[in-house]
Parts: sequence; C-alpha cells; structure tokens
Amino acid sequence: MSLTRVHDAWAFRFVAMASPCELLVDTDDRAEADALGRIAQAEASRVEAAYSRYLPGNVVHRINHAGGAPVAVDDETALLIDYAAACHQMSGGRFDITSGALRRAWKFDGSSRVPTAAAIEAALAHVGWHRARWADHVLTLPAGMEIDFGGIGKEYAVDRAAGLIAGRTQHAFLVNFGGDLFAAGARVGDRPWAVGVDDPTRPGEASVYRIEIKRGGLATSGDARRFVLHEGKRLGHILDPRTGWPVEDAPSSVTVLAPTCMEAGTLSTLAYLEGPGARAFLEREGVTFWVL
Amino acid sequence: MSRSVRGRAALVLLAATLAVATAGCATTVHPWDRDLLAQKRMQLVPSPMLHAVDQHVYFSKEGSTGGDDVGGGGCGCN
Amino acid sequence: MRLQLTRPEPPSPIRARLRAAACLLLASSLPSAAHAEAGGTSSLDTSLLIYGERQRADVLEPTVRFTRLFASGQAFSAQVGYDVITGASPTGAVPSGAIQTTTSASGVTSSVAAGEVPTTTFHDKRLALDMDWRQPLGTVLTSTVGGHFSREKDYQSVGGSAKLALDVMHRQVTITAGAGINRDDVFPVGGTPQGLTDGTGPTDPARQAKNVTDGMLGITRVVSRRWLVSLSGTHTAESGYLTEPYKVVSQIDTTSGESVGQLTESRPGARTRNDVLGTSVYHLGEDVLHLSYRYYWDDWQLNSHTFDVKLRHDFNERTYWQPHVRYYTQTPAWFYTTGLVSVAPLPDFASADYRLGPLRTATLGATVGFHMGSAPGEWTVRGEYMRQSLKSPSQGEGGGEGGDDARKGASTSATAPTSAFNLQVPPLDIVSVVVGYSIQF
Amino acid sequence: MRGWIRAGCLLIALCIVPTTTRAAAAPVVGTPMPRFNLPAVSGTVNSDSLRGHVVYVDFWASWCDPCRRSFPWLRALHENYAAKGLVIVAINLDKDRVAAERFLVKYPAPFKVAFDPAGGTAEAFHVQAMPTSYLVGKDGRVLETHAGFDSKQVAAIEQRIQKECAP
Repeated sequence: MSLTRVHDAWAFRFVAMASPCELLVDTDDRAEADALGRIAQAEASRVEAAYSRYLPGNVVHRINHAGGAPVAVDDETALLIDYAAACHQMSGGRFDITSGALRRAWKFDGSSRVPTAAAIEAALAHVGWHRARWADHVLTLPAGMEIDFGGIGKEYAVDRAAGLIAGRTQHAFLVNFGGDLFAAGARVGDRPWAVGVDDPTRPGEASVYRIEIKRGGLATSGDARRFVLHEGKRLGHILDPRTGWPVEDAPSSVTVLAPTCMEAGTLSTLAYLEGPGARAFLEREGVTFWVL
Repeated sequence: MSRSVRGRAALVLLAATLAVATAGCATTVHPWDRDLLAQKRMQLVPSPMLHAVDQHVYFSKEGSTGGDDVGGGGCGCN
Repeated sequence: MRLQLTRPEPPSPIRARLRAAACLLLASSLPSAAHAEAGGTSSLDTSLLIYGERQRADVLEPTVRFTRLFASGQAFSAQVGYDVITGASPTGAVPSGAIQTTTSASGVTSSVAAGEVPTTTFHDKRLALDMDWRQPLGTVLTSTVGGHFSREKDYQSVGGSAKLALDVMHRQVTITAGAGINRDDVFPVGGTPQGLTDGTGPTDPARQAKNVTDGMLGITRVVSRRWLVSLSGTHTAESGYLTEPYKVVSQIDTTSGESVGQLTESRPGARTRNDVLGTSVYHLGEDVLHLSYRYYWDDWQLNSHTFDVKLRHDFNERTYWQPHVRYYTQTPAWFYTTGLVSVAPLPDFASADYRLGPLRTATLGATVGFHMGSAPGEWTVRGEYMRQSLKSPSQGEGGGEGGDDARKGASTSATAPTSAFNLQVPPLDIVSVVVGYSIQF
Repeated sequence: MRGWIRAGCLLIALCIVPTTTRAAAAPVVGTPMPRFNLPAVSGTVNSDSLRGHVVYVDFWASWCDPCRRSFPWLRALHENYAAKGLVIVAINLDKDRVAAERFLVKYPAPFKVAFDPAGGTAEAFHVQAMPTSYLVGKDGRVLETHAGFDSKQVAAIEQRIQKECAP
C-alpha cells in the first residue's frame, strides 16, 4: 500500500483480487486522498472476501459445496446473480457464471497442453446456467456445478468503490482495479484522464493506445496474460461454454468504454466471445471501443 | 338577443358539451394510472412563469383579459 | 377505452438491457445521495422576454420565479418581473391630412386613412412582484393565497387572492373556487385631465383609484389516463378611474375630412367582465395537445373569442418543440370611435383606443426546450409572431351588432359617440422572443 | 351572478354523476392481506412466503413525488427493523419498468421491490392514493393503512411496527 504523487493527482496503490489496484484523486489534499484510498481498498477487499471462490465460508463457497441442495443468498448476491442471469440470457448462453468446471479442465499456462475431448465433454456436463434453478433469493445448482463471479467481480468492485467514493468527495477520481476502471469526472481545467492500453504481446511493458476519458467505465478482455498454444494458434483463456473451447480467432484485446465498469466489462467479454465478429458486434452495439 | 343572454347561453353550451363529452368516455383512472397526468407537460399550465409573461402581453395588447388557472389534474399523489 | 402504447424494441437490445441490469445491480446495492435529496425540492425559473412592435414599442422583461415544495405538500412561489418599455404608443388620434371621405344620408362617412398613426413616445419601467402559498387542508382540500404588487411611474397595483380547490371522485374531479381584490392607483404625470376636453383645462392632482373584485369557479376533470379537461368562469367587477389618461380622440370636420382637434378620452366608471375558459389537454402517446377556448363578454359590449392550440412533441427526454397558434377576435366597446364628428354634440363617453376597437390578433409561434450537454437545467427558447389588425365593419362581428338596443339593455342611457369615418390602419406586427432557463435543486 | 352560480352547480353535478356509481369501498383493515405473486428485483415475491412476518407493503411509482420522499425513510425502516422481523415489500406500479429502474438508481432500495405494471395487486388492495402503504401483522391481517406519505406520521408508524415486531 502506498500513496504517491502522479501528474498533480494522488495515487493510492494496493493489491487486491490478485491484481494491482489504484485510486487516483485529482486533489492536492493528501489526507483526503488517503481516506478515499482506504475506502477503495476496503471495498475491494470486501468484494474479494465475499465473492472469491477460493475463500471458504463465503456465499460462493457455500453454493459450490451445496451438493445439489438449495442455497438462500443475501440481497447483494441475489442482485449479482440476477445480473449474471440477465447476461446469460442476452448473450444466448455465451456468458455463463457456471463455466468453472471447464476452467479446471483447461490450464492456461502458455504451454501447448490441451485437454482431451473426453475431459471437455465431462466438464461440459457440469456447465450451463440453464441447469440452475433461481427464484426468490434461492439458488439450486445440480451437484458438481459451480459458480464463479470472476467475470464480473472486479468490475463490480470498481463500480461499487466509485459509488462509495463519489458520495464522499467533490474531486474527480479514477478507480482502477487490475485494468478495469471507472473515471468519475474531468480533472481540474476540464482535462481528461489518460489511460494506456497494454500491448497484448508485452503486458505491463508498453502501451499501444492512449485513451482519454472524463467519465465512464473502461474494461479490457483479452489473452494478454493467459493463453495456450495449440496447433500454432494462440488460444486465449476465455472459454465458450457452449463448445468448451476457447474462442477461436478472437482479437487479442478488446477495450470498451461504457457508462459503468460492469457494462464495459460485460460488453468487452461478449465482444471477445464473438471471435472474429468482435468488431462488428461492438459497432452494432454503438459503443466506443478499441480492438487489437 | 342581448349580450348577457348570449354569454350565458355560451356558458351553458360549453358546460353541456364538456359534460357530455366527458361523461361518455370517462373511464375510472386509478391512482396508479396517473403516470401521464403527472408529467409536467400534461398540466393545465405547464409553466406558470411563461403563462404570466403571456398574460401580461395579451393584457396590454387586447381589450379583454381573464381566464384564471384552476387546480386539478396532476399526479393525484397524497 | 384504453389505448395501449406499443414501443418498438430499441435497435441495440444487448446494450440497453445490460444498462438496465447494471443500473439495477449498482443502484440497489449502493448508498446514494438520496438522503440529501429528500425533503423539499426547489426550482428556479428565469426568463427574458424581448418584445418588439414594428416602429412602436420595445419591451425587455426579465423575470425570475422561485418555487419551493415542502414535505407536507405546501408550496411557495415568488416571482419578480421588471419591464423596460420604450417606444411609441398610438394616442388614438387619426392619421392627419390623409382622409378621403364621402358623406351619406346617415351622417356616417367612410374613408380610408393612410400614413402614420399618431403616437406618443414614452419610456417606462415597471416592477412586479407576485407571491403565493399553497397549503393542503386535509387530504382533499387545497388552499392557495397570493399577493401581487406592481409599480410604474404613474401606476400602482396592489392585490390579493385566495383559492380553494376540492378534490372529489378519487381526485378525478377538482372543483376550484376563488376570489380576488385589487386596488390600482393612477397618477398621471401633470395630473389627471378631465374627460372629453381639449386637455388645456385644470387637471386633478389627486390619485385616481380603480377597484377590482373578482370571483371564479372552475372544474377540472380527468377523463381518462391521457385526457384532462377543465372549464372555469370568472366574474370581475371594476369601478373607479378606468380611463387611459394619455389617450385622445380626434374631432373630424366631415366636410373637409380634416382633424380639427383632439379631446381626451373618457370611459365609464364601471365595467363588469365575464369569461368562460375551456381547456383540454390530451396525451397522444408521444405528443401532447393543448386546446383552449375562451369566451369573454362585458357590459362595455366588448365580446371576444380566443382560440389557442399548442402541440408539444418530445424528440427525447431532453428535447422538445411546441408549435403554437392563437386567434383572438373582439367586438368594439360601445363607446369606441375612430373619431368624433366635430359639429355633433359630445357623447358621454368616447375612446379611440384601438384595444377597445374591432380588434383581431393572430399569433404563430414555437417553443423549443433543450438541455445543454450534461449541464443541469432546461433551456427554452420561444419565438412568436403576432399580427394585430382592426376589422372593417363588413368583417366578422365587428361593429355591426353593437346597436343601440343592446347598449341600452345592458348599460345606462348614456349617449354613444358616432364615428366620423371608418379607419383603416395597417396591421401591427409584433415579434417576441422569450429565452428561459429552469433548474431544480 | 345568480345565473353563474346556477350554471356552476349544474356543471359540477353533470361532471360528478357519471362516476359516482364506480366509487370503490376500502375495506382492507382487519381483513387478510390480498395474495400476490409478483416478479421482483431478484426472483419473485410471493405473499404466502411472508406469513409469520410483520410486513410493510408500499405501493409506489417513479413519477410520484411523495413516493420519492418516502424512499429514504423506507430504507431506514429496513435497516432498523429487518433484523427484528420486518419485511418491506415495495410494489412498483409503473407501466414502464425502465422508469422504475431509473428511480431505483437514484433511490436505492435494499428491501424487496416487486413489479406490477398492470396494477392488479393495487386494485386488490384498494389503493386510493400514491403512495399507499399497508402494515400487515404476523397473522397476515392488515393492521393499518396509510394513504400518501406525510413525514409527520412516520413516528407513529414506526412505533406500531416496533410493537408488532416485539416477540
């Protein structure tokens, strides 16, 4: 955790959800930046604790270990599940929080190891939101199925933190949790925030784009860090739950600007799942995007 | 026919027209059906200020004035 | 009879649905500034009227209105307006030296007047304050009390009004009753001249009072989910000094057709006005249609019809436009005259004020409402073109019906002026622009 | 003037007569709460599942100003009494779900929100004004109803809720 001065703004940095996180506040007031940074950190930690699938005792753990029994969930979780269900429905099944079993079959370690067809087939039997029963705060998953908020949790944490901070400050700020971010307002002098998009081939080293935004959520989907090489093809870690295979001929990076980080994240994921049709999809949706 | 009789006749005619028109097609409008009526543009006088400016212009340019605003309509909320 | 409104699916279903889903999630789980927003809400409306008559008066009128709603349904509003009027106003005298007349057996002549209408130039400022307070009394009664004050160089008006609205039939019908009193004082520069004199005589230095009382009764009815109608009537009694001190009446020598003199005008000391106003507001699905009709009559024999149509079309939540058409027509007051026959005995009352003449006004205008980017507040810009003209007796109901029978039936046996000629003046063109800005906070 | 009064009375009579016969009575208090099963923000809300709880049913719409004023209070009510067994069900009567969702963005509702665009539930509850709320006891009977939202009544309602929630 650190507080540093970056381009006339204070940057509060910490690590959460296995990612570098930061809050930029457009102010000279160090104490205020520190207080707001702690809010961001607390919220990131809270969302991580509540929805990480690695932490025993939380609601995700309870659902994934219910063994076919119904699980009642709290209001916030219900809302998240509703959101995921809505995304599943509007994406025709491409977006699915139950694709965890597939993710265990695939190891995206940069090697060329690909699971066998039988292994994929077996995993697919435990995938599919349509198999879940979801009504009135109660979720029932067939035994062996799992849910995973990995696809939306970080974006959710960004929007939540931004919402909490917005209620506490008049200054412009930017929340960035591992590359998913939300900018709240233009900086002093109506200046935008400048955001660099990583070169997918050299993540963390070079930016290929500089995006300027004043307000909105920005999220990127791609195979920047995790992929396998298969028959000369680079397969990204985003799996199509309908086939069990990574999306073929997908762009290496899709960045979308939307009113909230959640929307940006979901749209970039859905675009990525379109494979070569990513660009056409985003054009159809009429959003601002950058595809590499 | 004198003017005042004509005036009263006009009033009664207008009243009758209104009553018949509204009685014929009146439907019960439930409190929760007043979404459109609650809109500002559905008020009898959507902008009191522009209305006042108008009335002032007409008052100073014409021989007759009047036509007071009345209450009613709106969201019907409590 | 309920119309079902069907909307086509938006062209980008995923983005729109995603937006709704994200809003739902974030809104429900996040605290917001809702606590701060609760309680009263206030709005501030400002407008600037720019009004110009061709070759006559120009008016600049900034207005500010503040409204505050309180938690238990009370509302307070205050409005301040300031007008600056400069330019010329017709005196009532006929255009000089350009009258062609033809005498007839009736003694009434017809003529055409060309050239400039005599006017006086003036510069005046007026300050007007209005305030009202609305107070619910229980669940179905609402009272409103208001006060009014305005002041200019030679005129002051103070008044108050009270209104009571009763909701019946589950608020589908509202009955409104109200009353108001107003006290005006006129104190012309140089004193008040005697009526129908040449103005050189002694003037009255005292303030001239004018008292106005009115009562109104109205009913508003919700006909359907998208239709609202209302009908109201007002009865107003005015007494006191109702004359315009600076207006004059020409005396015409009917043989030469020349104006031989000017007399100050004189009006009766009482006037009883009535009007009925019917209004309909109909929601067409996307557009809203406002229709109104007013019938007005008074014991000066001035009757008028006013038709008003506005159609508001919303392009989206932030932009709309509203075309407006208005038509107004009136019969002249019984003592209205274009000019007096110089050799005839003086009538009791006479005025050549065109506003009491066989006047017609046609108005065509449009309002545009919009928001500036993401900045708060709504802007409105309205432009209107008004054309006022005096009807000749052959047109419409003007003059013809104002015969002696009607006059005597409703009024005293005062003598009416006989017009020396029929006046034809070019129509008056008026252009006005209102720029408004409203913000809620 | 007398003619005026006569004409006014005639008009008022004409306007009122056509609807007098449709006036609905409002029984409700003391009777069992009408049953409903409505789509909610998450899943559905079924009145049967509320049995045994003190329930506060609030009918609202996005275009209704007093409803807007009532939401922060409902929120506070939820925060203070949810743990003591109070269930708040805010039934939205907007025809347009998007309008309701926009409202919820501005006025967050951590309690149950259900949607009844057709208004059938409101009809069953004999809703007379917007908003109208019903306090329902553990036995499922309506204890009291409140038409409109008046900040002066809030304390009395809270007292009653406190009393009903007491074990």
